[in-house]
Amino acid sequence: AGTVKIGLSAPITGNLAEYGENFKYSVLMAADKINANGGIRGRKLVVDIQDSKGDPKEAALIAQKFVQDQEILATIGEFSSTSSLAAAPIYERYGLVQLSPTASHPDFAKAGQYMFGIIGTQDAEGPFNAKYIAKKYLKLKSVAAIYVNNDWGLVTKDRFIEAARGEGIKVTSQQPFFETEKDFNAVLTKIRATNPEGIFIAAMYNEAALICRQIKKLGWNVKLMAPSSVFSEKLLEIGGEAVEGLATNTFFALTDPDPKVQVYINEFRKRAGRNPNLHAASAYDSALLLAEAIRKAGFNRKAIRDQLAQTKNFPGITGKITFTPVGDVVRKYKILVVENGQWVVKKDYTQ
Amino acid sequence: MTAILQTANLSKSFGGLHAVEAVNLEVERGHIHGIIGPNGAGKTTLFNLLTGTYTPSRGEIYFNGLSITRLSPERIARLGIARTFQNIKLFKYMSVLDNVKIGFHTQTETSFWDAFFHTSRFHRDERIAAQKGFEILTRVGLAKHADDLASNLPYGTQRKLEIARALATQPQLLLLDEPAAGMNPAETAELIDFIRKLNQEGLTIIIIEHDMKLIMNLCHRITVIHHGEKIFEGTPVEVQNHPGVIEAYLGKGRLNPSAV
Amino acid sequence: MFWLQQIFNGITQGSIYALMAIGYSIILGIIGLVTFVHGEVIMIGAFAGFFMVTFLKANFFLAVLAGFAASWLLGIIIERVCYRPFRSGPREIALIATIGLSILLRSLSQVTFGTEQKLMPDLLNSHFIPLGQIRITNIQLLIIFTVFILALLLHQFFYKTKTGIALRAVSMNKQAAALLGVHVNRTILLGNALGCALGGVSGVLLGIYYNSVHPVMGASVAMKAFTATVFGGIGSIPGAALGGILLGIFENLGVAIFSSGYRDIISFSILILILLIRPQGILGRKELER
Amino acid sequence: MLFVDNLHVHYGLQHALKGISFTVQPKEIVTLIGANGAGKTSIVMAISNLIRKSAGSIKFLGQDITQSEPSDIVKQGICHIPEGRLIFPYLTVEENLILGDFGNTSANPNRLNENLDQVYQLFPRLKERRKQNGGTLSGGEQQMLAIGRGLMLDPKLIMLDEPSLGLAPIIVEQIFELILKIRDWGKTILLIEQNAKMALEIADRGLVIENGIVSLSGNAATLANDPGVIAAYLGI
Amino acid sequence: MASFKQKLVYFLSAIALLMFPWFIQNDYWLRVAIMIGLYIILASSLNLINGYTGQFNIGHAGFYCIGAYTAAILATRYHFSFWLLLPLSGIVAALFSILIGLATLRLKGIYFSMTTLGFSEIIRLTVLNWASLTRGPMGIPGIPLPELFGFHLASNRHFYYIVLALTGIMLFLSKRVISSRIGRAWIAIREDEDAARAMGVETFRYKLYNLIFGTFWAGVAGCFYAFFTSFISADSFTLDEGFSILAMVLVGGQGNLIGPVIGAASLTILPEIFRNMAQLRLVIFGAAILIMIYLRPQGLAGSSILSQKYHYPKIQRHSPPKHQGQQEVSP
Ligand SMILES: Nc1ncnc2c1ncn2[C@@H]1O[C@H](COP(=O)(O)OP(=O)(O)OP(=O)(O)O)[C@@H](O)[C@H]1O
Ligand SMILES: Nc1ncnc2c1ncn2[C@@H]1O[C@H](COP(=O)(O)OP(=O)(O)OP(=O)(O)O)[C@@H](O)[C@H]1O
Ligand SMILES: [Mg+2]
Ligand SMILES: [Mg+2]
Repeated sequence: AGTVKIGLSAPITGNLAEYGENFKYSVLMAADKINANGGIRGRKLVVDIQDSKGDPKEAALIAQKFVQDQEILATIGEFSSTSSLAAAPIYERYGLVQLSPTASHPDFAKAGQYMFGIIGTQDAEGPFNAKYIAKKYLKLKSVAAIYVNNDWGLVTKDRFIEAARGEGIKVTSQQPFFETEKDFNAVLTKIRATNPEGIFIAAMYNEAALICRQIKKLGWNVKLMAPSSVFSEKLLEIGGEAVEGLATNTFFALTDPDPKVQVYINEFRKRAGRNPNLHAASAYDSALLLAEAIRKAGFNRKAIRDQLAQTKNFPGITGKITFTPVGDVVRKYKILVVENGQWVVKKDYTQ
Repeated sequence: MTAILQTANLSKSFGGLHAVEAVNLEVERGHIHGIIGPNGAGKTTLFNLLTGTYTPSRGEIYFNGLSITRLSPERIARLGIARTFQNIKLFKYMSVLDNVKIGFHTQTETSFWDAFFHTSRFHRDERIAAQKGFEILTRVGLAKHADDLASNLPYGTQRKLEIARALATQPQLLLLDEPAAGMNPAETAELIDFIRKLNQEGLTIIIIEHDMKLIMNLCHRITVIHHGEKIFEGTPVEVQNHPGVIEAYLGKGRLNPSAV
Repeated sequence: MFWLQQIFNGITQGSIYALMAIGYSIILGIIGLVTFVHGEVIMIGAFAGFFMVTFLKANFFLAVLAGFAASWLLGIIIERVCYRPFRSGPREIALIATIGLSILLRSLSQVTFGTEQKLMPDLLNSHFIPLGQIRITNIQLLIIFTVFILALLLHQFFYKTKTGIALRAVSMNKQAAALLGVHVNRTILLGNALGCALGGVSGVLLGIYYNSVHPVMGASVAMKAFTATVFGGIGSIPGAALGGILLGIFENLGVAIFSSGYRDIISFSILILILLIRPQGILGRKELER
Repeated sequence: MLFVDNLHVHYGLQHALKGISFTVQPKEIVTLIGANGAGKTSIVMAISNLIRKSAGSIKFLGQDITQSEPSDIVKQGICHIPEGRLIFPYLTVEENLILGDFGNTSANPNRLNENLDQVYQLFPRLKERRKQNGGTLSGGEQQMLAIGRGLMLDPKLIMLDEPSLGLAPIIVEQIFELILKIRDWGKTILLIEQNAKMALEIADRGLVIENGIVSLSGNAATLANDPGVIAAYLGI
Repeated sequence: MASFKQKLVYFLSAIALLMFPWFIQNDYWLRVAIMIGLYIILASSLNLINGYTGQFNIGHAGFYCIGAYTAAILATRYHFSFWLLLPLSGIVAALFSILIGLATLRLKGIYFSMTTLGFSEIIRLTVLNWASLTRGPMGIPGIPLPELFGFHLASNRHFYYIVLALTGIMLFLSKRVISSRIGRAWIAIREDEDAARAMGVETFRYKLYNLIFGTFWAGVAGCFYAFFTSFISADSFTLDEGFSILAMVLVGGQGNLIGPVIGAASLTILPEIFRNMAQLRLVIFGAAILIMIYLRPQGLAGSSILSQKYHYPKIQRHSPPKHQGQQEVSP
């Protein structure tokens, strides 16, 4: 009884391959699960995976390929906001859903009716980080920010800084760095000279771990906080002792007692040989969401989009998902802290 | 007769080495002027100074009475001094004809605009370059090689091509740096005739050469350079009988029958 | 104080650049062209050190040795694949071969080593050595020391030993060297392997200093190696070392004065300025005009 | 001691050597003369295995060296002083000379210094310029350096490709004297010269190369009196 | 003058190229074709510089970037039209090249390459840092569609014809320049700069002209790219982008006009063909580059002249010492 095809556009090779891989495992897992339960309306779900190398130009080309292929009913991707945005005009023009598990750029979902993002935008995360983590949990009076100089890092930092100022926290310094950098000594020495109580690290887990290590090596005792992107086993592994006490937020936790979350975590570990992180979980939910929308709307691109836009309280492993009119999700965050080398959810501070 | 080229106190040093030291040279229009001297005497350096490849440490150079002392090589070439190089410097991967066509660079003026739209100026320039280029090749006997790659020519022929290319710039003064090097006596004899013919057509020539037969046969006057300094100047006969020159340069002639 | 600390950070970072640049400079000299595969050489060296440490529980010196050996071998492969077949042709061909091999090696190691960043254990139990008011770790000192010794040894090698002179001769004129009895193929192989091996060592040091190795770590650092080499002057080992250290210092001062965003802008601008004043790099030889 | 048999060389489509055969006996001076582009340089290059041979074989002292590495050929005792000298421009004069020792297989531990002294004696000019970069020497000085460098090897056979090219008459004279002196030391010499007259004067035998074949060969004195040779190569 | 047979070939390929969008009813392949066109312009313009004057520019992406940002900024903020911006972006890129050229054209070999590389990075990083002008890392979205007589050019077909026309014009003009006095001067500079000067060629001026002409087209390509994708960010103008343009030139064969065309086409299509190889895609792509140069070292379309250069035997005859010393170290 035929197949249902969705596209996945992600950096499978190139510098961002590490992130694309998470997408791939999760989406394929979701497809297997759906197919094990009889597929969608009796049809088997297949995923067409295309590698963008993390290059916006290729993301656009893949978009063209997907929209061209009439069998593809909806797509998941891209990893970075830049690539997602570069592909957006094509998806919009041809009317095909692009659901990004990770693009948190506030402009992304606004780029068109067919653009959806489920990671939650920095418009919501920034204030949470400022109010609950910086002010209430860490009780910071002053904070500095170090951020990766890409669209995501910039927005994340900006939203946080705005909100922190609103909370009456003094911002002592804001310093960018580039994705390929490994040596943060100079920046950190500079930030340190401004003497903040805490530092907000807007970076992916790899770089965040290195930054924490170098902070530690400087012999600097500063309170560490970061956006949800750092939530990963890798951070603990690479950061070691240096990330102890680092506070962040999440809406997905490995310790979540929900059985479907645990099933997912176990299955992911079996396939990938490591624990899933937020990106992976988010990609899994994206696939389930699309499957659900297709099940309800039938095999029509436009209908799928309309159905997706009406999603309300979809029970994902990352929490309940409801799209705003623009196509974003407002997330419910919990505070997450590294304690004794483990990620620990701080119940007391849950919003 | 007037001097076409004059130098006053021309000097060039490299670090501590005085390669050319206070040379006063005067070359008459219409002459073939020889420059000889032991290896490392500074002859090539002198040429490099005259053509602007090196800037002098001291001294002045006048061409047709005008100072050209600090001009760039291309300006000097435009004023009418052409040269060949001791180490052949052809445009290796261009055809023989194209090598000569470059020589017409100064006489043509095709701009981007002309090239884009193939204006009449473009056609005129191309015609000049092709026709005259071919004429020159015919004159030096290279016409049959016109489409060959310059680097595929035998050594001696490459030297001829260098001269042809220099002639294409329509110079008043031609500087030849060891044109006969690597040629056998028969070929050298041919070269002598050719140079003489050029001179008879009105071209002034300065020539550096170690082949005494060529020098003595051709030159009106000869300047002898040693350790960067001019040690003697005179007619071929005077030079051959000057004891200092014999000692520093010509040798006893025992094993050297090619010296006349 | 703040400045001193920044300068010192710069020197440490610069020493690693210096080591990479020395290797790069040897290759540039002997092969006579820019190589694009050096980043992968550095990366493979780093991974060799990493595997040595994680699987065989080796110590620092064994890790460095492993990096040296692995990249040495890779150097031999590179020479066979990218340089030897094209030696008689225009050099751009070899250059494109290095681009191809670089893409191949980088993605192949992503496939085999995994795409994620790996933790390089803290081998040396890093700790501070107080030095007046600035903070220096033992690793920083060790790196500076290693690089210094290597630079010295290499200088001796190139100017005082026959093999060293032969390497320089081959880099100038392969035919003439062959006519004198120098085994050109072997010498080129040796030079390339040596340059690569130094790259491998710097890879291990990078890994230890930053505690991480990654299949895509090479590209950006290789650019630094290239920059430092040109900066210091092609064909000069002390130049490459100096170029690397100055580059490190400029970068750190650039961050200190402006911001991290301007780090490379500052260092590239200084590089271009210096080339305008000294077109042959700081210690580079002036081209003969003959 | 050297046997060249039926040597063929192609440059692309051009058939530059078309079956060259000759021998060189110990301690003789053999000269190759011929017009520009006749193929003289190609012959010695082929012997040194610096260019690919399409056919033919080369034996030296009974050993087949047709396919040996250039560096091994040198170690057998063949020294090739190339046309155009090929000095290492950025090595000092002395370093250039030291490199000449590379192919020297003698076991004498002092040979390097001894040979250096010998070369400096022969060319005091080089001693003066020991520390100067080879590339900054004048043409004549470079030729001296190239010959000196070759002698460092203490070779059995020396192949000189146009050693007088671009040299002052007095130096040419010296170089020819030198060639005789080198022969007197017991070396064998294969000499390529444009200056056929002088070459035939000092040589024992001569070969005339024309368009890639040996058109004439024989006793040097006989060749020097051959009317064809006189007309073509000796000038008027 | 082209022979009749050549003319026929030109004519037929022109027809084929014009009809292409009708044969291929697939917008994806049409987009690939557009990307090929874009890269042909980029690779050919780089080839003008590297292949014809022998300067080794490895930072071409910088000029491409300038063109794209000029177009994007002027179109989104000041509503300049596409047709005006095409030449304007080229001119701005060329102005920058004058700046670079005046400063660095006297540098030789690798040193020149290094400054182009540095320049390319300086441009990209400036774009990232100068947020008030370029929106920094956020990129510039919403670049409007080009208009022609009040009609929006939206479809890939329209862009196909635009890029086809641009490529055609570019190659045509290049060919004309190359086969004129100017082109000969360029080649002479590539072959031997000293000799060129001795022939009265103002080498500095002609190298500058060359750089201006080459980078102008990189700017034009940037403008086209900006309008075509309607969103640009600094990510598209990395050093790697510059290297891959370089790879196209070299794989195709430099120093002739058709080489980069073939290089750009094959290096754009190959990764598309390998799409299904998942993680191995780049491994195979790297291997493919190696194989291509093993099979055709002088480039896929290496000209006869360059192939002779390649088959040149081991010794360069009669090359003077200077050259052995100098040329050894060049990129
Ligand atoms: N660029 C340079 N740097 C240093 N020394 C140089 C340079 N050019 C030439 N010299 C030195 O200047 C002296 C004169 O050299 P030049 O080439 O002018 O000699 P020449 O008279 O042409 O000799 P030959 O007849 O052998 O060609 C030589 O000793 C040479 O070493
Ligand atoms: N690298 C090359 N490529 C193509 N043809 C070549 C090459 N080298 C030599 N030839 C050709 O081979 C022929 C023989 O050249 P060769 O150099 O052996 O002559 P030669 O007798 O040494 O001449 P010369 O007196 O000029 O040194 C010539 O016609 C020459 O053009
Ligand atoms: Mg000279
Ligand atoms: Mg010869």
